[in-house]
Amino acid sequence: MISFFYLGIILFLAGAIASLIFNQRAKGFAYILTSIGAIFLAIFGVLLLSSPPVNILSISITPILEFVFRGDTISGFFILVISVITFSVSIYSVGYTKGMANKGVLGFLFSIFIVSMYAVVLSGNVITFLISWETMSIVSYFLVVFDTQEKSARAGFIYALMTHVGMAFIIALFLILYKYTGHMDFAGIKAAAGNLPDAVKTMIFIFAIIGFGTKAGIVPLHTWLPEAHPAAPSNISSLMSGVMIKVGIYGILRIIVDILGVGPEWWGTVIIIIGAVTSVLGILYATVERDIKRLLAYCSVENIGIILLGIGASMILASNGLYKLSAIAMTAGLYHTLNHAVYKGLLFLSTGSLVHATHTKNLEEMGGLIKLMPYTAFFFLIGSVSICALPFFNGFVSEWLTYQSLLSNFQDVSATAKVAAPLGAAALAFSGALAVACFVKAFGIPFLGLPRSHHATDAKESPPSMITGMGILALLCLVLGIFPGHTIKLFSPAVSSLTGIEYMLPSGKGIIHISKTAVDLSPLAILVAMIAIFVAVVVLIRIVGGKSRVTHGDSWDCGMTSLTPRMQYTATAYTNPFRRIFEKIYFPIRSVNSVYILKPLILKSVSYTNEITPTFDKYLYKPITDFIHSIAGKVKMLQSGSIHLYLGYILITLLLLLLFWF
Amino acid sequence: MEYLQFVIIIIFSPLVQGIIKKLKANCQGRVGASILQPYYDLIKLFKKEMAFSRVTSWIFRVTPFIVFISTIVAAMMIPVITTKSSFGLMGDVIALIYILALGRFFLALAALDAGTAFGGEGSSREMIVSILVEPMIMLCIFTVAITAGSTNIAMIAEPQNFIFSPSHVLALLAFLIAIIADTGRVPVDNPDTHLELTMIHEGMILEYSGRYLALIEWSHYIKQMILFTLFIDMFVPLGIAHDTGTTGLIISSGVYSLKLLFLVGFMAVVESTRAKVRIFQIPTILGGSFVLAVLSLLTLIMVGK
Amino acid sequence: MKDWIDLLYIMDFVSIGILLTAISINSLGRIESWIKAYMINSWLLSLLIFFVAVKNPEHHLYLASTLTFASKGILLPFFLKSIVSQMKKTHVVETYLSTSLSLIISGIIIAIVYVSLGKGIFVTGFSSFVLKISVAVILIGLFIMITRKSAMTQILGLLFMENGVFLAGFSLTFGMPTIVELGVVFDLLMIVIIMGVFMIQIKQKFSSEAADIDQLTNLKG
Amino acid sequence: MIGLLIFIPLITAALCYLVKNRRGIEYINLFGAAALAIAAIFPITASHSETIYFFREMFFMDAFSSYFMMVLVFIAFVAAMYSIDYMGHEFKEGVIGISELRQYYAFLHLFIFSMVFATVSNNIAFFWMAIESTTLVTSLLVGFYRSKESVEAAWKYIILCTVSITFGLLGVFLIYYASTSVYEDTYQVSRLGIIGTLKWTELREIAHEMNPETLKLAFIFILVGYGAKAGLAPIHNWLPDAHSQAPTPISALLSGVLIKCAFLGIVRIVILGNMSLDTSYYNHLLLIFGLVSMGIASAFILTQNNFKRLLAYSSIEHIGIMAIGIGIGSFWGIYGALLHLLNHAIVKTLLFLSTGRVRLKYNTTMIDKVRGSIVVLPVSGTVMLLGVLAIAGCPPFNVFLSEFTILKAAIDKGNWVTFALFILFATVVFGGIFYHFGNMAFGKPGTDIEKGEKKKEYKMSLMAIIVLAVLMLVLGLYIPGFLDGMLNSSVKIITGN
Repeated sequence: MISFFYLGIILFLAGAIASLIFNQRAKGFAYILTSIGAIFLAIFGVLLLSSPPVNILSISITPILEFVFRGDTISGFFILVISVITFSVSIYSVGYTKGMANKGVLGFLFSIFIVSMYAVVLSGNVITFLISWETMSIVSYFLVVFDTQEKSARAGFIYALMTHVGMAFIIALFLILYKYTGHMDFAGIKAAAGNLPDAVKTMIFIFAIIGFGTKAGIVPLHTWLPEAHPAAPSNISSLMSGVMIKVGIYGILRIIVDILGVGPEWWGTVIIIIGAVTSVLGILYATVERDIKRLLAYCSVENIGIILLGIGASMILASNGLYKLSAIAMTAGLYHTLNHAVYKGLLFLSTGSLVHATHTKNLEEMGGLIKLMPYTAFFFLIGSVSICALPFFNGFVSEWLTYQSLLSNFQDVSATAKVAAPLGAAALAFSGALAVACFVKAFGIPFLGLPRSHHATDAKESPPSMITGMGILALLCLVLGIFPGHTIKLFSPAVSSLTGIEYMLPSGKGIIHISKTAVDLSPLAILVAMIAIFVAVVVLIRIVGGKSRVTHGDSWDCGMTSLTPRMQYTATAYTNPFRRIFEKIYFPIRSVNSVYILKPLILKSVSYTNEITPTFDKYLYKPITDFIHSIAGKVKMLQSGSIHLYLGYILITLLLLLLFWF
Repeated sequence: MEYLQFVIIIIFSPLVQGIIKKLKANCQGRVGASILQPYYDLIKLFKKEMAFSRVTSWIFRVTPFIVFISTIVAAMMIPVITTKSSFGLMGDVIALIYILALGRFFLALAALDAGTAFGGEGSSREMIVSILVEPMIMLCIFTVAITAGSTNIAMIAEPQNFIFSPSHVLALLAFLIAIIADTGRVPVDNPDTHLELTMIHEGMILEYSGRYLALIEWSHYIKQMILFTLFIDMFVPLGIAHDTGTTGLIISSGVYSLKLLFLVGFMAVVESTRAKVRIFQIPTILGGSFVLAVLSLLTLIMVGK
Repeated sequence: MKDWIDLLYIMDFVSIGILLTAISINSLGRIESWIKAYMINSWLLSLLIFFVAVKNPEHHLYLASTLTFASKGILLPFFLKSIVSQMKKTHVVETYLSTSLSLIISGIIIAIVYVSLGKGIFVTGFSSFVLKISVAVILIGLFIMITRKSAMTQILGLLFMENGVFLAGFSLTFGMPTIVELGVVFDLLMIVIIMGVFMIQIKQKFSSEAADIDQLTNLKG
Repeated sequence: MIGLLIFIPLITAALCYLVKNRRGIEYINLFGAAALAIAAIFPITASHSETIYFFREMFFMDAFSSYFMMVLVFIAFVAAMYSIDYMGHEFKEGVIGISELRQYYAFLHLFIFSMVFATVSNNIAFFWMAIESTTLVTSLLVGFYRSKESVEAAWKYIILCTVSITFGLLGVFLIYYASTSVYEDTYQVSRLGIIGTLKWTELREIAHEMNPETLKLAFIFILVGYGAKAGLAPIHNWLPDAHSQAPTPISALLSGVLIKCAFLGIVRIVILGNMSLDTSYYNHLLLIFGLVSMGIASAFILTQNNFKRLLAYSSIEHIGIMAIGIGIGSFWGIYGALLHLLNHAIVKTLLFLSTGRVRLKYNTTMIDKVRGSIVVLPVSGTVMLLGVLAIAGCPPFNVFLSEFTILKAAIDKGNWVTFALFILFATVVFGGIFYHFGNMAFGKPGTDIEKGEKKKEYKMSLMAIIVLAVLMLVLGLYIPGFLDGMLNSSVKIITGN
């Protein structure tokens, strides 16, 4: 079983080396290697899920520097997630990177990035975790700034800085854990973590939320996400958005749920509140985006919120001793983790092929692409339907489970938790509705209607490898949606090792049944019913209406001469009502400036700009940085350039030392 | 037998629409068309030929089917005259809402497909209404669901006793407003107009004609009736049968039609006494009822059943 | 023949004289007089070393005293004088503080030194007394470096500090091993020479006759 | 063996000054540095087990100084290697003539000589002289370009360092006095009256008998004296000026070795202190100086516009980190500090060398004049960025390892204040340094700068840079056994058991 692991990793490293060696001549076979490696590691992950924890590797160099890699069911689950996405992204990348500037470096970073993510979820002690974690961050940083432009450099800087701040908190929390447990090894820490003082536990909880939340992108630590993900090449963005932020979730699960164990109830409440806020704000910002990749990035924020809702519910239930329900909630969380990885990966890949074909990320310049790029359009549609949690695709099942776990009746739960959970469900409903709106726009504007610019008119469909990559994920969206029972069975060991009880959702014949609340869900049945009805309907129409007669004409243009693309609704126009309604959240900045030839009679041109205020940058981060800079500015006085002053420092230092230390 | 109760909805939904129209006409002192008029319209439409815009894509063609089918599947899920139905295993009330959302999603897409300004306008406004209405409906559902300890509609409708806690009253009011908004009725939308400033639903389906239009209209009727039925099941389930005994079924169908008539009357009255509001006043109305829904949930949690 | 030294407290007087010459700098206005003061200071230093040598017969101390006299008392002053004489313009020392104020501050410094070194009872008798004086001399040297503008005064301040250190060395331990003394003196000479070189460069680059180093503020931040 | 170490640089310097043609000088320089590195191997290996002496115990090498010697000779070799390209470029540009070239190499090797001398000298007074002579030599190198700024920097450098080191001499005298008092107690009175000792090895033997008060006073003077040279804030002010004005290889040596050489002097006194009664006194002083240095440096790094000065401030920060490590005083703290000494030497040298390539390309040291260097210089630019990540303490690079060790030690001691401030300052520094160098690396380069680095011309410097980069990465993931052994025995020497 471990041989699978080694085989996979070797293949990845081989891919990395290969793509470095034949830099530009590499015909993308590095990606073939990685895709095969991904298959091996997927197998490894599945095996891990069904086996007791295994020690993979441990090298002790000095007492400080020991590399310990250990796999258990939790890491197994995440390995599975990573591998699935990696597999299709690798296949996609073969076509995507064709003719790219220094793609050899890209291939190298790609492989190392994935390896480092595997390393994170497998690391068995602090130092290993930290090294792999930061390696992951650094490599992803280099991928963000890959096209050495000013803009992406800025994005990269924000990203690197924020993850480094997160890193500081992570280091702190690990060292505190070490101080109080005396262990650097996760197993040892977990064993000793039971009798930590509550204050310490709380501190670690908070640090973990901040540290890993930064990577996962919880509000208000999400600001790097919409900057960094669009800047990276699209195959990388799909990895970052699909997988890397999940590694942040892994950290939260590993530290809070696995190591600290069942905590006080308010932890869960806090997590639910964070989740609710994150999901709603994330999708609200996504809705009004015009840059399609930023839109998707904000959607990732929303989905992280939904995942946290599941986890939080599970924690509340666990701390009230309702273990079965908590297991269900955790299932919901993990399931959504998997699903989001799949459909967000798919969406970013299809967006990638969109951008690849149109050379723009601006929705306003696209349109009518469904005719030019049918496959991409179809896969993007599937992705959208899944992310909107519409029935019989995968997002639906996990969100449904999340609802169930949030609504599962809380008997002896404190008032705050009682309020928080249903309101969390309400937030979920709200963000769900918003997601529909958001993706109607995200699919409708670029793909439907008439082309809005030459970018759209001379786009063409992507090469087969890219289509294959998307197709795999699209298929997965459907399969995970229709056969939830089998999927849940697959990763239920991870759930039980997280919640500490052997409980598996009774789900046979494609039906999920929650006995506690006597509800069932069977996407399969829904699908079958739909097909049956479809046939019935077609027959019936035939009977009633006879043979269908169709004439083709132009769209109705109110009797004007002809319909031009400029008459269509733009993305901005589409979401204008949203900006109007939620202006207390967006703080939109509208400005109409007219250029006159002869004021006020003859108007030359009118231009209209409509932006939303970057609230968090403006009101949270800027003050902090300004404060630090002002202090630095004051300190800068010290080095005024006058040597007399410097000599004065020496004198004063000496006198102070003589007076106070002697 | 009990598996076919959804057919009731499918068949009678145009009738309900007809009755509402009739009542409205009477309220406004007109004679109005016959209550069977919707049927005539549908049959007529089925027979007519269709005109497609050249701009449109396959999305435009599949949408009517998806909308119609998903609506029917939703109809299969709710108990109409008896709570005993194995279609419950397809999903619960939350699933039902999401299935309806599927139809809405595709309808909004199809509206954008023709590339006209009306389509975009309609779809955008539809989305605005839906993001306000859907959570509202959800909240009302949560209220009753937490009371019943399940989101299974049958389970919600099982307890005959006609619960009348403050939370339920609030939820009931909120749900009524939600229905008004979601079925596209005054004051939120005006189903009888094609004035571009006012229309929402009509704007979306402007490009449709012939049998596709028929499918969409019909599914619109069905959806309306589903919402009525859902209302009945959630708040006034009194009299609904628990088994498939003939007597029980007869009684419950009688009761059901009475409740339905009451609701229909209510709708008619509301529509003829209210005026259509500006699009940007809708949020204030819906927002108010949204607060009602939240309050209902909070009171339930705080006060208890 | 040693006892008369202790009888007449000659060494105390000499060391006090060293301190006074150091303090006197504060009130002197012309560089030439500074150099004179330094010369006297060095002579007193060598005298003190001589007395130490007399008091307990270590031959290398005689050597040290003559060495000090030769280098600090004769060689350096003349070297400095030659540099000063090259400066055509003013030989007035420009200062940041008024004479009285700088005198007061140097008084404060001396007080601090006496207080802080008074605490430890680790150095005894005569040595402790001279240690305090020498530290005071060093700090005053630093102080005049801080408050005077021209490069020359900085060199002189440095030299006063060195004298203070030597004072400490000989008073505390009756001298270092000879090689150390030689090395230190050699270092001192090197420093002064190199500083002279740089002073000339400053005069060229900054085109200021008195080599005012308060112009050297291009590098900051 | 130690004799070789002392004489090789001297001879090299002399030869460099005598030879007249460029190639010859360069080869002599390279071979001299190489010979020094090779010659250093034997004493290092020999002294690993027990202390070795040379010339009437005047010179010595124990594990600690051999560890330092290793760093020194390595960095010296790299710098010498790099100088060939750098100075060659300046020579071709006509910035300097052949005579300056000769002076440069002569001074370079004198500089190396004085540092070697300081490292191996057993006599603390000789150590003082060596440090002083480094000041003299390097001041000439700082003023090498004879521009207004460089003269100014040289003047400040020589004044500040000499003034402060004068206090160091006083400290040395005090220690000598303390030792005499010991012999007084033990009635070792010779014909010449009371004699003390300046031999560090002997001092270590008798340290526990010395008067702790005297040692404290001595330590204060030594700390101020060598601290200024080592660049401990707030008496660091010479450092940014000198670093920014000196030729790049010299900056690398200053930052990589010299300041640590002065730090070595402080550590040796700390060792004596550890022998005597209370260690907390010394540790507190070091901790305070370290934290102040980190704080001040971070502030200056944040608002810096000249990358060489920025690197200089980062050196201040890292000296601060070493001081903290020593100040924590536990085994792992000192271990971390010593490891950090090596890591910082490697990474900082790397940074100076790679930014030196940038400086030659853009010929400016202003940050906002440099854009897109990663496009212009693919290798150096990338390595520069990696080095920045490393210096900012990111895994998987070596600096993280030592910093983590120090943090762990601080936690072990329960020293929360240090822990918190350390992390805070380190994060601020990351922000500042990464912001500036990110701007330098990316963006659109000016049109006048031609892209690509001509490999054959700069193969020497590129080789140097790449070697350092590889080391940086390897030491981040692996600590070779002999290094670990050296560190352990050095720590034992410092903790004194």
